[in-house]
Amino acid sequence: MSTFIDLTGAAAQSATYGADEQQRMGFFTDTTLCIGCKACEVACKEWNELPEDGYEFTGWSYDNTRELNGNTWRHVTFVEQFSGRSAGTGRWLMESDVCKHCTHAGCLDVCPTGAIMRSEFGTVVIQQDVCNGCGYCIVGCPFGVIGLKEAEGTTGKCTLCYDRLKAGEEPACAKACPTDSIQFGAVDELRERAEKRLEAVQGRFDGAQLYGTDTGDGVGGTGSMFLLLDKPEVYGLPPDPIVPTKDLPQMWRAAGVGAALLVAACVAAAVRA
Amino acid sequence: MGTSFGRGGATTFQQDLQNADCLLIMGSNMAENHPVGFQWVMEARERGATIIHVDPRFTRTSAVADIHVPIRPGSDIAFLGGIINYVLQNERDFREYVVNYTNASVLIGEEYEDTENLEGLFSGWVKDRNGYTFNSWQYDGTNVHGASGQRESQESLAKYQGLNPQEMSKLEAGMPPKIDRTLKHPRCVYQILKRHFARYTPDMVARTCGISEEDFTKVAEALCENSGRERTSAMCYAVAWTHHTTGVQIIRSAAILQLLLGNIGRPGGGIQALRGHSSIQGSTDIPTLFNLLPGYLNMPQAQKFGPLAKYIEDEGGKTGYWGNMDTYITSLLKAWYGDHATADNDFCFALLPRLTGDHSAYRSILGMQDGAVKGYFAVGENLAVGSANSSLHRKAMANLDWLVVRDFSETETASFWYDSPEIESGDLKTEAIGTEVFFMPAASHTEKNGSYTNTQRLLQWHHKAVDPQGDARSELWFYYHLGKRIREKLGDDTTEPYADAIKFLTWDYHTEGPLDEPSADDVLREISGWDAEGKALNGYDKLKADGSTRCGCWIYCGVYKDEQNQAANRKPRAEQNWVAAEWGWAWPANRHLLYNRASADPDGKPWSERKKYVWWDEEKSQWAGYDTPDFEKTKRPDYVPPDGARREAAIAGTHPFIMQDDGLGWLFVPNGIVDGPLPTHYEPSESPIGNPVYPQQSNPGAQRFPREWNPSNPSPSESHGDDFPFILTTYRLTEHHTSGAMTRTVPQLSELQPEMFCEVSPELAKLRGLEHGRWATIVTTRTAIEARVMVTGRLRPLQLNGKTLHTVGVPYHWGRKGLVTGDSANDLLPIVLDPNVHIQEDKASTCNILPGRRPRGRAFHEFMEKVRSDAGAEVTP
Amino acid sequence: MKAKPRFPWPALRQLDGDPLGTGAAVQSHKTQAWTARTTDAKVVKSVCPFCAVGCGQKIFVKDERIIQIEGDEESPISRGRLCPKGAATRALTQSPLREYRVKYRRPYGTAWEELPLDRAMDMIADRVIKTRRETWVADHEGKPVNHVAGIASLGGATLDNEENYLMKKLYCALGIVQVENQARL
Amino acid sequence: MSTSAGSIEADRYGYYGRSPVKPPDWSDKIPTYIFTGGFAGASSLLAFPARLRGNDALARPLLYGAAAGAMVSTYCLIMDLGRPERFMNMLRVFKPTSPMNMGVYIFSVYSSAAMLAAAADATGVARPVGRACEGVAALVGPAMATYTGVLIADTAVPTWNEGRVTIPSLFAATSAAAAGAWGMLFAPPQRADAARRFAVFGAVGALIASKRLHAEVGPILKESFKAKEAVKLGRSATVLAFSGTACALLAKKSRFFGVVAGALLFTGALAEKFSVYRAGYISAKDPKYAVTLQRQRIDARGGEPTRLREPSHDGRPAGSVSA
Repeated sequence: MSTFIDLTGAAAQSATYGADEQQRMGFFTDTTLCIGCKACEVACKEWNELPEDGYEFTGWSYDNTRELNGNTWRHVTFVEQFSGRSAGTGRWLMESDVCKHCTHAGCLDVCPTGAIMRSEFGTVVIQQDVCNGCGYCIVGCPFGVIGLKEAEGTTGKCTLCYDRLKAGEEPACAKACPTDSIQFGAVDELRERAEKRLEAVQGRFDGAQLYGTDTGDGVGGTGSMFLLLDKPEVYGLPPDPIVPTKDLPQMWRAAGVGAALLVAACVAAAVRA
Repeated sequence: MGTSFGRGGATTFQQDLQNADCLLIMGSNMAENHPVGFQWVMEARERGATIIHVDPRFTRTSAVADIHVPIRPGSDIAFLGGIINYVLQNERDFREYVVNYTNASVLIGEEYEDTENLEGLFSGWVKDRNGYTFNSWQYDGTNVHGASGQRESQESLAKYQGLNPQEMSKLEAGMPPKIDRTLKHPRCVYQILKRHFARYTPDMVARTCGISEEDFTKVAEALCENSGRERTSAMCYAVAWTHHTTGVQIIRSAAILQLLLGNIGRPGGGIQALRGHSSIQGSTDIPTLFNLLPGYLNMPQAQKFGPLAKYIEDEGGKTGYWGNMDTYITSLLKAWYGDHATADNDFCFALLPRLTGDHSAYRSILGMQDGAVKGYFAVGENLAVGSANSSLHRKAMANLDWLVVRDFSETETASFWYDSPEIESGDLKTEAIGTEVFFMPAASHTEKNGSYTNTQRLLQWHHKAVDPQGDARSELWFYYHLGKRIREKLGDDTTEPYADAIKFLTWDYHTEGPLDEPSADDVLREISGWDAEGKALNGYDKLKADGSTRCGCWIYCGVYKDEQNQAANRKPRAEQNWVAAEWGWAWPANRHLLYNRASADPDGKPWSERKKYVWWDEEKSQWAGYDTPDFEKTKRPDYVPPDGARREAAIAGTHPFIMQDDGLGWLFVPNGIVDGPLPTHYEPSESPIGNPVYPQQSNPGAQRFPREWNPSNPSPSESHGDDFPFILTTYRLTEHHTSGAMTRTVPQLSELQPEMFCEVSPELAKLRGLEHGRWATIVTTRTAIEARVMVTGRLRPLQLNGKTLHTVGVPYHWGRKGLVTGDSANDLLPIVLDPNVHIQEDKASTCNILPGRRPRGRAFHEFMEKVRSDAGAEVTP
Repeated sequence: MKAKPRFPWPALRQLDGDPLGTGAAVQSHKTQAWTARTTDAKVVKSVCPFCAVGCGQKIFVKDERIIQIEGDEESPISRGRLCPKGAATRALTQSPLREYRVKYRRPYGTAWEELPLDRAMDMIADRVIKTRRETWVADHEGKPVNHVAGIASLGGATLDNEENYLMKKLYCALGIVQVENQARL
Repeated sequence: MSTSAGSIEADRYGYYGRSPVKPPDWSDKIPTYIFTGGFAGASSLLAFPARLRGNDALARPLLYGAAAGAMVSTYCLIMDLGRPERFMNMLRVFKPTSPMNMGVYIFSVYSSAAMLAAAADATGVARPVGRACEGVAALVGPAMATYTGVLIADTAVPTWNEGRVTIPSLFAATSAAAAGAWGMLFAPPQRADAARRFAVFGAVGALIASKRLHAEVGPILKESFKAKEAVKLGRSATVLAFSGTACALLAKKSRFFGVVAGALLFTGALAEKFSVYRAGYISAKDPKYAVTLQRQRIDARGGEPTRLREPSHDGRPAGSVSA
């Protein structure tokens, strides 16, 4: 089983590029620096030429985008924590969410067409010219990141600006971020930076914790890491994500059992007659 | 700021905020409205600075600040006055700085009487003229000229009211005659300040601002601890200080505090005015403002009609850089009238139109209402949404003969005649509106060359990327060709009044491209100026009063230095220090941190290694440092002006504020501010409470226009005073820009904030039965608007003297055009203005709020009639 | 991109070291050739048109059309960063609601009409001359004034310095004194 | 506080009632496919011994049923795509990690075989090929009936993922029930014994599997079957299975009961599959499932996340999975 897992990891997948393989790149989104301006959302839409997602007032604090989906690849969450707190202790948390570019990416594993690929940068990219919109990746993602692009009939999510990376540019969101809450870089280096940052802000911010930096977690760590100020679920993030294919062998075995039972039932039904 | 320091611009630059040890952001929601500038605040925070946000609402700025203090809208002076008092009572001022660089030691004349003695008024109040005379506020033994720096903010009203017709005589040799450097004399500014602010105790502040004493003390302590020789604190403000009837005085309070703490002219210090439009600083430097000529020269007044020499004498100083007024105005007139302007004809000075009073924007609109204004240009401005009491604006526009609207898309201003709340309610009828409307599509900044002056006085050139499409044209094109056409049409017709003013005008910029676009580069070169040989001038010290130099705006002189467009300088940041002198060009003379002589001690040495910036280099016998010194380069620190010294020669080597007559930072402003030499807390024009500090309720000098369509909400003392029990405050959101004309037309921004909403506390929601996500109607005597309800703990009810006060917050970005639409918050506001700068009070007025949507059509008209008659607010014409 | 020959069927390419079909093998030709659209575009240096922070912008132009606007990393003020409005600058200049033709509403009219630009300029010049003449104030309380009482203008804070300069200069020459902008709103 | 209570503050299950995982963006064509595909596969399987025994009266309806199921499946599978014209991209790669990719290969082989078999039988053309196809279809049929269980289990949808052991068997059982029911509907009762037994095995198996599934997913996710949108389907499935089984026991002689039983069991199987589908949808839509499940999981491990590989004893640190 471990061999199987190893083959589906980012390192093995990027290694398929041979000499073209690049350092694995990712994001570190430090919410202690986020001012909720949504520049990332707009810069992303501008670069990736994504349409608006509807003009609807949600009342979810200042979040009118609701979620990451096919046409929104950066999404700023707003969490107000005032009720039941004394004056001066209320908090307004903001976090720019994005595709996690998992080490073990559920969407990539389950994509039936090869539209989703691991790039030479270790990122996970949906090829729009290949995707047939089967929608399997939407449920294959343990973070609920992917959505359908209605107009195109394909699915969409952050590509970590694959085209920009190829041209030596940083992703549009990280470039635009006014306060450097979104940091772009090599994943290993970002992970280190995140650990250091957590150390530095302990005591300064209540509830500071890292998310996605643990390479042993259910997705093998993520390419997009976060410094959060509360439990992940508060920001709409899964507290314990697991790549669904973790248990794929078990599932196929179960299917084998089911098929065997079916054959047995058939034989029993036929033989007794 | 002009009155305190000498120039009407931010004293520092955004990148330098990173060097601050403490940052007070007040009157600004910087993270939301200047997010990219805010990176320097975050830099400072990460370097250990304390970030304080004082704001009625908990905003995205508060979310990342170390301390948030939710004061009551309109209580800013009480808060800052409290800190001033804290500094003075505890002697926490930077004494060496205060004694040497400010007018703390100057004695004021014996006639001066403070608000302490006159129940909230100063001496010199003339009741029947609603204004002050300045005589009693003067330095003992002389008068100082008030014409310092940002002249837009000065004198105007007092002048128009005829209260101070005679200019004060000028300070001799730059030195106030009577000073007490021990600061003990009861009539010295320091002691006057101490007495004036003694009333602003922590307890008084707490009761006036609705905050706790602890919060107040925390802020005061943080500022004091982080100021002095080794440390500096900076302040950032924006329109939430200016949008008050006491706007100028709020900024004055900040200036006083920063001078006392020794934070002006030093790295990591200063006051950063955060301006809201790409070139709002530029549009006051080269003013599209009624009372100014380029470079803060006053427009000539009819009352003071006379030859150029008289203008120069009236408007210029004898000492300081305003002493060179003759060179500034002469060069301007030469730039405008060219060879027609000669010494013999007073350089065509007589061709300039004269002012007869206040011709500010709201006056023009009232003039429109009265039928006096017949033609109107709205250029990149959407007054039908963006101006206070925009309903009055729309109704007034229906009285025009013609209206020209220049914008990217059809704004609410362009469409007022067929789509407006007034059309909907039947108050206006399309067929009955006689206004002829020209909508002229405008070119965007990507479609033209030109420069913007940003919030730190930095001119940056933007290059044209593509040609405008269709009929879209730049303003440069429009005004150039309009001028040409008018000239052609007039021909040699001499019956036209003042035809020479048009005919003599230098109006011959070369044009380029298929559209005949005038060269912006040409225009910039004229702004910067050239000498008798036609060579570009390198700085305003080269200007001459004999007519040999031409310069369209003296403070911009040198922006075309060495025949190069300096605004287009773009040396990458990595190749220079944080001041970045070779990126764009900062006025004046490419100085980035103003008054930076003050970053060194009186002897010219840095106050400390940590706060080193500009210092005296004895070896080279000149000032050196990281920035261009804001001082004569070779003037020694021990320079003492000789008797009879004039112009800059009259400024001592220890006086950093070179635009002032005396070279000092003014804690006390003896001349130039119409509503008092010191800031005083007055309640907003509409307030649900009585003034807790003085018997005088609101700013006595505020400009009020009680008339039809501009009624006031009754105040608590009047009958129906409880009809409007809540405080109304308006603001912007990151996702939109002002009236929304540039953002509600953009899908990617419209989706981020798609609907007009109002913010209320859970307590107010409960009190009024408002449900989160549903609708509410906000009512004033002007009108009522509807908005989605956002119930949020970010707003808190205030406790004042046992009374609970609620605030209703409304962003003002919506209107009836665009991809997303909604009611306009500005419809709710009255026109009531600061007397110095004629800016309206947007940030604190009163309102009522009801659950549900507003009535429609005729029912709405009747609803409002009832509101007004109930409130007794029917103002007959 | 390297010109290594590839099997046309990705499943066959999988045999070349990508057994699970999650990496190089599944790349389409389009993806292989995919790179930033700005790489061969002309770059024009600019400044953000929204607030007064003065962020540096780079405008990318291809075939006389703006294809992207983003921050200029060389700017000492903005360091390449932009806020949401600044990031939407291209969308602003290419807004679906942008107008490219003059629109004219005659007095008491109920609808917009078309009007050629040249004709509009001519009409506006006529209106200015007429109103100037009609509302000319020669003196006030015995002092010469020489200004126009009946024309006012609002605008400038979003314009270039050069434009403000021409506006102020022309208005002064015409005697129009009621000139204001957003700086005081 | 929840948003509905009139406050802005996010509720205790995460973010304004939004789940951290997304429910499928599929139309009902997909659960229909799961049903028709399984039905077809099991039919092909059942047809095979019938054919061997010369029971053409049972084999032929099953053969045609399977072909019809394959056709409906083809339609559902392709037309639910965002870009149906790109269906063939499913075959551009061979991805063992993608049950859908594997499934499409399975389905392609199966549906071709099933349709060819029926065509050959109906037209009499290339009969030996047809017979071979019948064999292939019977061989692949069980995979058709069960791989869809893997397909939905291999997702982040909590109820499906947690029910991964049982769902394939449940799908096998409901497929058997449907195939058997089909035989009862269209074969004469005296020739439909095998079908009847197959249907009863299936229905009873489904009842058992369903019970097991509820236990497997645990107490929280069990609630997803009781949510409004799923509960009626689940109850109907149970009632239909019971009554269908009862009828089937009476159907040995009675054509009437055979038809009734067939109809009940066929519908029951359909309802059972839709109930699993709906429960999964709900478990992904409502944040309480994913959040509570994961929070309990993580809390039970003392704050540690679930590991792809538990720390080994040879000293290799956890998470040394090639990251």
